[in-house]
Amino acid sequence: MFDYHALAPDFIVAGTVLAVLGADLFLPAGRKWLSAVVGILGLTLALIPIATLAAGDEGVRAMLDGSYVIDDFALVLKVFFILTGYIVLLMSVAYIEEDRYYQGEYYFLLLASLLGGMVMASSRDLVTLFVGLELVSGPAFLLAGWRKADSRSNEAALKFFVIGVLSAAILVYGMSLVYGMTGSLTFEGIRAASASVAEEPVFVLGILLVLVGFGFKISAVPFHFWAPDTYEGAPTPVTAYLSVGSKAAGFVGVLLVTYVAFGGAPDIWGPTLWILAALSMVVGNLIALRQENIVRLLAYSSIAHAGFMLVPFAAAGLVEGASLNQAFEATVSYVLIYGIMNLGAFAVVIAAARRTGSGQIRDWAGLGSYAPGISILLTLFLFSLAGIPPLAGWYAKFVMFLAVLQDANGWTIVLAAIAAVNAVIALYYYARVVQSVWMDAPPEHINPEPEPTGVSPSLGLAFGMLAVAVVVVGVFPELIAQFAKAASLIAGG
Amino acid sequence: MVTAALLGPAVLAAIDGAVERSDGGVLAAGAWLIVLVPFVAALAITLFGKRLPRHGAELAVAAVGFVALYGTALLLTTLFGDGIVHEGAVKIGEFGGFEIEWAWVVDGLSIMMFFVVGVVSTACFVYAVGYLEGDVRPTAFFASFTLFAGAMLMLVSAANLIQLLIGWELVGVSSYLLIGHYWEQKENSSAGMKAFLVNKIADIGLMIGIIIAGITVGSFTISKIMEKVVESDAALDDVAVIIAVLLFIGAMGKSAQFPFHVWLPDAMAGPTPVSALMHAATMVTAGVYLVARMFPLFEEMAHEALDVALVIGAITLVIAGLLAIVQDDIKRVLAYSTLSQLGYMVAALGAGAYTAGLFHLFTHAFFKSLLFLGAGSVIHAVHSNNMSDMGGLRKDMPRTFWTFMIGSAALAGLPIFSGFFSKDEILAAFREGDHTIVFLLGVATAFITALYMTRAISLTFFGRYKGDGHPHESPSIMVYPMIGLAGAAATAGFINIPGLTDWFYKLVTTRLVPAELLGEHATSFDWTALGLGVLAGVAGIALGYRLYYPDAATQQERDRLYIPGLWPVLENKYYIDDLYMNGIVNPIKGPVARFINWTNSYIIDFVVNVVGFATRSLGWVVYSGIDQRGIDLAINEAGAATGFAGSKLRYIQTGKVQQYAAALFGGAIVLVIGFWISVT
Amino acid sequence: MEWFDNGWGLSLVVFLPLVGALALLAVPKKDEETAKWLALFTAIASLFFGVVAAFRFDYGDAGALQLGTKLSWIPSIGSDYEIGLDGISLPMLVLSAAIVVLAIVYSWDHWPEPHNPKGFLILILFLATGMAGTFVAQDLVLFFIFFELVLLPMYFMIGIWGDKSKVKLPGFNREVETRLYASIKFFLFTLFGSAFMLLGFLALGLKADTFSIPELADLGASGAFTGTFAFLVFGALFLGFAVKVPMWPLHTWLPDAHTAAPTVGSVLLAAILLKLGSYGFIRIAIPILPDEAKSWAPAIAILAVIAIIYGSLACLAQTDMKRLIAFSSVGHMGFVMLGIATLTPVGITAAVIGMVAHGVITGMLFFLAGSMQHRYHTREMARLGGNLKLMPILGGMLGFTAMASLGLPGLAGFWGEFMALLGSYQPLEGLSLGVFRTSMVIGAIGTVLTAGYLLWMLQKVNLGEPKAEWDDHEFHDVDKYEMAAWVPLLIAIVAIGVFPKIVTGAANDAVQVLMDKAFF
Amino acid sequence: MTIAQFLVLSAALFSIGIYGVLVRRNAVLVLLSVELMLAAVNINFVAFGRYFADATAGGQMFALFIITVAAAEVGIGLAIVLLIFRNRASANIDELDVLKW
Repeated sequence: MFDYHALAPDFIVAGTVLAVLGADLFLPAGRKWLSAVVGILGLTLALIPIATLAAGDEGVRAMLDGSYVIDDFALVLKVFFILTGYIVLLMSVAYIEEDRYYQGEYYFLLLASLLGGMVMASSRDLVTLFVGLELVSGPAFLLAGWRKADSRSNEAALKFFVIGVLSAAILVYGMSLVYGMTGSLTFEGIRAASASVAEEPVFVLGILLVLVGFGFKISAVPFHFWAPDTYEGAPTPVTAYLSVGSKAAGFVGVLLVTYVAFGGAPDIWGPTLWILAALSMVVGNLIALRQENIVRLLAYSSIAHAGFMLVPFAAAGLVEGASLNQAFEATVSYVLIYGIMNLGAFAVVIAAARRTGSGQIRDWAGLGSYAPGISILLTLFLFSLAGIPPLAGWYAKFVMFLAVLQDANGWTIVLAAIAAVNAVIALYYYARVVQSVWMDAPPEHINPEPEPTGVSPSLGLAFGMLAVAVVVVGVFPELIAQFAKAASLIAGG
Repeated sequence: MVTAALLGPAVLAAIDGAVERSDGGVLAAGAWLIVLVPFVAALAITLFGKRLPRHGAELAVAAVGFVALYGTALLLTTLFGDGIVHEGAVKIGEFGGFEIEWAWVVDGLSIMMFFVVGVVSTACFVYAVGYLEGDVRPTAFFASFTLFAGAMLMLVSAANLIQLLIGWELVGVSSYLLIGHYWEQKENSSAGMKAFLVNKIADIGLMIGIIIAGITVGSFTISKIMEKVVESDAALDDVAVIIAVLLFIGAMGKSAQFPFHVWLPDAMAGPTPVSALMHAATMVTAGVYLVARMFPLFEEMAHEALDVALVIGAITLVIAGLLAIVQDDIKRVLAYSTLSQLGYMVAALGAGAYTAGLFHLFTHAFFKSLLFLGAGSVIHAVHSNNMSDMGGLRKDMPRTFWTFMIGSAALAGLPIFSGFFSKDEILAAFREGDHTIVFLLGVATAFITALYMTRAISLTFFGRYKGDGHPHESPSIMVYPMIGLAGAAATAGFINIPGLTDWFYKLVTTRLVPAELLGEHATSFDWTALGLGVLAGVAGIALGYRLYYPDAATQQERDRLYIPGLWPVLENKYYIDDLYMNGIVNPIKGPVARFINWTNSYIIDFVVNVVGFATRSLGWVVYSGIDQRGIDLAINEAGAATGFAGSKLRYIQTGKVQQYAAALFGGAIVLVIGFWISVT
Repeated sequence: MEWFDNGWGLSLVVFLPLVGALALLAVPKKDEETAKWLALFTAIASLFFGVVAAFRFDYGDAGALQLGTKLSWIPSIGSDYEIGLDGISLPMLVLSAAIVVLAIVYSWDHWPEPHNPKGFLILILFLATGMAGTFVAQDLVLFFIFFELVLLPMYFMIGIWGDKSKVKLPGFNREVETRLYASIKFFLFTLFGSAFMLLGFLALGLKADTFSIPELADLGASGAFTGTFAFLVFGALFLGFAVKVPMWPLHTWLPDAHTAAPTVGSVLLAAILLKLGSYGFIRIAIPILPDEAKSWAPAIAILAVIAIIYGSLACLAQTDMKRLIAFSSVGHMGFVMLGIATLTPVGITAAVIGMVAHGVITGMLFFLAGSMQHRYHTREMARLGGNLKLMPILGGMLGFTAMASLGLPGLAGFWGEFMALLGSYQPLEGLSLGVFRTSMVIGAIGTVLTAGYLLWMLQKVNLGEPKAEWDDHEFHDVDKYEMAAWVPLLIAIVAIGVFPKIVTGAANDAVQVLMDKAFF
Repeated sequence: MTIAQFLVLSAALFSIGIYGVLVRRNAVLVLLSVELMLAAVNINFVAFGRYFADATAGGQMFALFIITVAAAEVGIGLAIVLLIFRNRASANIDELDVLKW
């Protein structure tokens, strides 16, 4: 009944979680960072079965009556979560070590949250999806409050937590209504039954509540309020994880429920997501224009990006007979690329904030003159987020627009135009950071000589890899496109 | 490297080689040298002139000397051998179906111009060597001067209208350089600009005329256009009048016809050799040349345009003549005289007298350049342009005086001098064409011409010297060119004595087009015209003699012929310059330009900036107004409105987490409601 | 040379500078000599291959794409690495490679503040790749990438090395630093246009199921794109290209960008970057959407003549020399757009030669303006004067270039202007004669205004007596680096003027083929 | 008993939970309100599971999962609340405004 080969990646990560917890017991206080090494080794190990699974030609491996599935989509997303975890671990090592808190638990929580994402990628019923989602969220609440003595961090955690559980309740309430109308918990079952109940108000309400629940996870406007506060208060590596891993998990959920479970009812989620997409882009970008703190700026930018990522959904939902594959592919591409560049941005922000001792953009003035390496990378990631070719971000926007225009009608063209204008607005605030870094004079008190500590090797490795990825993907986007294409096959069902 | 890069494609794109349209012997085939040599010389002077002992003057003189010799050879061959009619071309580019060529035409008309330009230029150049002795920048001068001659030669050798336009504008730009030669003073550079811009305005006409002609005929080659004229091509016939009028507008600019005449007097700001050349052989004759070159088109298809030319020429000849009477600056007297004489030429062409107009161009070139050189010689001696600073120079500068006298006689049309023959032919042509009014104006202007020349001579050479210092005769290098030109001015008329020589007629009608299309040619004197013309001249001299000789009190000179009402108008140049400056130039340069710039800054750019700032401000509004605060308001309002749980709701206003939760939930509700509305 | 003709040659032209830029990253910042030589070497190598391409080019078949290749690039969206050269892109490619070399040569001893030659050269080389790539790209996506690639380097060039003075925004009560304002304005404006351009590209690609420009042009010629779709797509492309040209009234970024940019930045901006827009019209908008082009043509013509008159009049009101030259670009590009709007071979060939000529001439003018600013430390024309006396060679070059700029026949600028006017007398059949002939007349009046402001500028700057404030200054005339950078441009100005076939020899046939396909 | 009565009950519970989340100052009470909402969900699931006579007992199973998850969430929530209480000597969530800009 169980396909252990197929489950191997998840098992290995689960084992790693335990190993990290165990290792923490035996490691002396000064060498707690070794648990990160354990985590990294475990994650690397998990890639092996994924590779063999991908290389094998057995196609879809379904378990538990199709509730748990290993297909290309699951594999792609698992790899994505693992790599995200990998990068976040690298980013965390020096950062967490400095704080002298419980390192072992930190890695444990992080890996557990990752495992949730991996489970979600394989889930094909509501229960598994919900459990996966909670596994992602629960540890994340604690991670957000990691710096226990810092009241900002506490506050971040509490806000995140309260909104998180509230939204989870709404989500699961919606799920209960969906179950009640369709009598099925599996996506296939819901899809099959949805045709007959598509007009039922309760079913519609259920779908909407599910979307609201996920809207929180992906921090779409108007469910975004927690994000800036939490992002700002949480330790930066955690913020990076939240803005990428946690958001990606949310998108996995949205992808699965909209395209697979509610694939038969696009006229319900289409308009809803249109509104969410438009609002997220406009509000996220406009507010980001006014931010003075780099993390807050990235928080609002990530809200806006959530809007961009929702655009293909909305388009696919609004046009009769539109190809869901295309939209699915576009969103997956966007999520993957967004992950690369946003992680990169946060990694560099950690380095730059250390160098300048501040997260305020104006304190970064003249960074380019005394820390050119960090500045170049920062520029690279920010302009990639802005979608300037030939950095990876352009392809994300490109496929997003492509999906919108694929089967266009008036609504989708308006959405495309909103997205286009927002792409321009977004440039402004990214460019403002770049301007401060390169074009403004450094403040008096900055010590232009490099500090002895400098950038930690692990952090350097993290953003180095991401920088290469941003450029390579930008020039050869086919790398990402292939994954996205493979992943999109499930939408056609 | 770069040059190679830019040339490479072209070289490979293949030079098609020279095309010869008709044969004219070795001499004609090499005629492109006439154009090329001055340009090469100008370039060489620019680059190396400073290192040469005479600052490049030697190259300049050599170049125009070569042109003069070549022109003379061509002239003699044509007059005494077979008529040369030759066209050669090199293709230099293509635009759509239009092929662009460097092409040179060697026929009677262009040979006549080669000769005139060559000979007069040589005289002026040699003279300039002396005149410019000790100048601030002789190299720049000789480079521009050579370019000037080269441009004119390019213009007259042009076998197609594009090349003609190129030569035309190059003449304009080199005149700009020469007029503004002493650019340290703003008046001089302004005068250069004025010349250039007035010409440029007229060139709009020329340009559009060329465009229409080119598109209608499908080629810019003049001989092809002429073929269509000969064939009476219907398409060309439809637009011929427009083309002709537009071309004539261009001609009016270069030949300084009313109302484009304003630049010419100001052009006196340049060194005198420039004025001499500009007013005699080059530049101002270009317009006349253009009309002559395109004459069959005017004559056969656009007679209306000829009428326009006649009227314009007649107006110019009178108004300019009158202006010459009141000038104190000797060069300005001559400048207005040039205008007036150009009026004769244009009016002659307008009356259909092709040969007469060109003949006057020919003779005028010699005597007017002579007069200018003479004036220059005087100016050189007294260091002033004003006749009120001169007087009595007859004794100090005898050779200048005598040559000046010969030139004046030719200009006044005294018998046997060259102007006599050419002016008579024009007057005869007016009578021939029954243009009585124009004829009378022509006679009247002959009178005026004689009057102002007498005045100029009296004030300059007779009476008492009123300037400073002791004037001396100019050096030989300046005087010999004057003597040479005096010889030409005295005798040039003989080559076209009606019924006797007619060489000139033969020359200028040696063209690809049939001679019938080139106007009538009188074979005998029109004694009435001749008599009236001479009489008017003599009367003018007599009156001038009476009024101005011998000079006594210059300060009252103005009053001797004072005509109330007319004089202020003349002294203000009919207020035309004021009209142009205050009516057109200043408004455009001032308010209009500032307005446009204002709209750019305060309207277009303002909109752009407002959009930018508004977007940013919107960010602020959304952020602090709605995102961070609006929820408070919403809950307040909701609480107040419903009264529901007022006390409970009030204290959560500051609890941010709950606001967020409220927003989350509120958003969900809005979604649900909105969706409900849209579904039902 | 088989390898060269199979796309390798063109790829080398495009990517060598990029390789050079990456190599420069490894050069220590202090080692300026190495950086300079490395940059110069790669730029010259790129130009060398460009010239080789010009020699390998078959001029008998200039309308066909040559020396190109088509490799799979992003198969998921159906986009290929498709490059190729025809008679229209050839002159532009060589021009851009050449200007880059000259820009580096000029920079040799003229580094704007803050110094940092390494960074500056890297940006120049990035620009080189973007510019050259745009001219060889034959795939919409590839074109887009290159088109956008030039934004970043130019943004940094203006923002970092630009004018540090403050300027008060008209109508606003705030002061901003010129370079910051200009750089972001340039960036946002262009991105705004290209965002919509991208939408247009995508719509085309989706409709036709290919991004290949030649294939799209074939489809377009056969009437595949019609109706509202075509209208919207042309509108989107128009926005993208018109901002870049720039066409009135989308031009306001240009004077600011030019004024603020360092000399080399202005030169590259004027010489090449502006051409990307007009090239886009010729290469993409017109051949792919010929019917829409026809219906938009009168509007484009009207905007073009407005630009001509407006730009010229605005020039007359300028007090800043660089800003004057910048506004002159608006007018000159108006002639280019007028030529394009005629949709005739004459007009479009005129546009191509106009682009090359404007590149060479205005590039030269900005070099000169930059060098003058370097010496006088001001651009205020009221403070200049008598430049010809202080620096005869530089002043003479300025005079010469200004003459070329005003469209003096016999120099490069003439052909574009005159032939554009010629084309608009007889535009493509079916276009309103009234509109185009009026445009012709207004355009012709524009030539007078052009002459007016350039002569006026010369009078203020070059002529007259030098102002008293410069009495104690020692001015050195053109130095050897300037000479090396400028003389080729001056020669080019004369060469193109005397022998326009340098450009039209290749361009005319290509335009003819393009037009025949699109309209007949 | 019809299914509708269960649904009404659960809806009422859910609404009470929301009200509690929105107006309670004390974080512990907020937590409890969330628990109330989850309980409402559980009622739904169990009722629907029974109604469908789901062979796999999906509804009941989901309810069990939710109970477990809720327990974990409360644990996490209390941990956070404790933390804050330690730092600020207050468990009132409306006093958290450090991050307000």
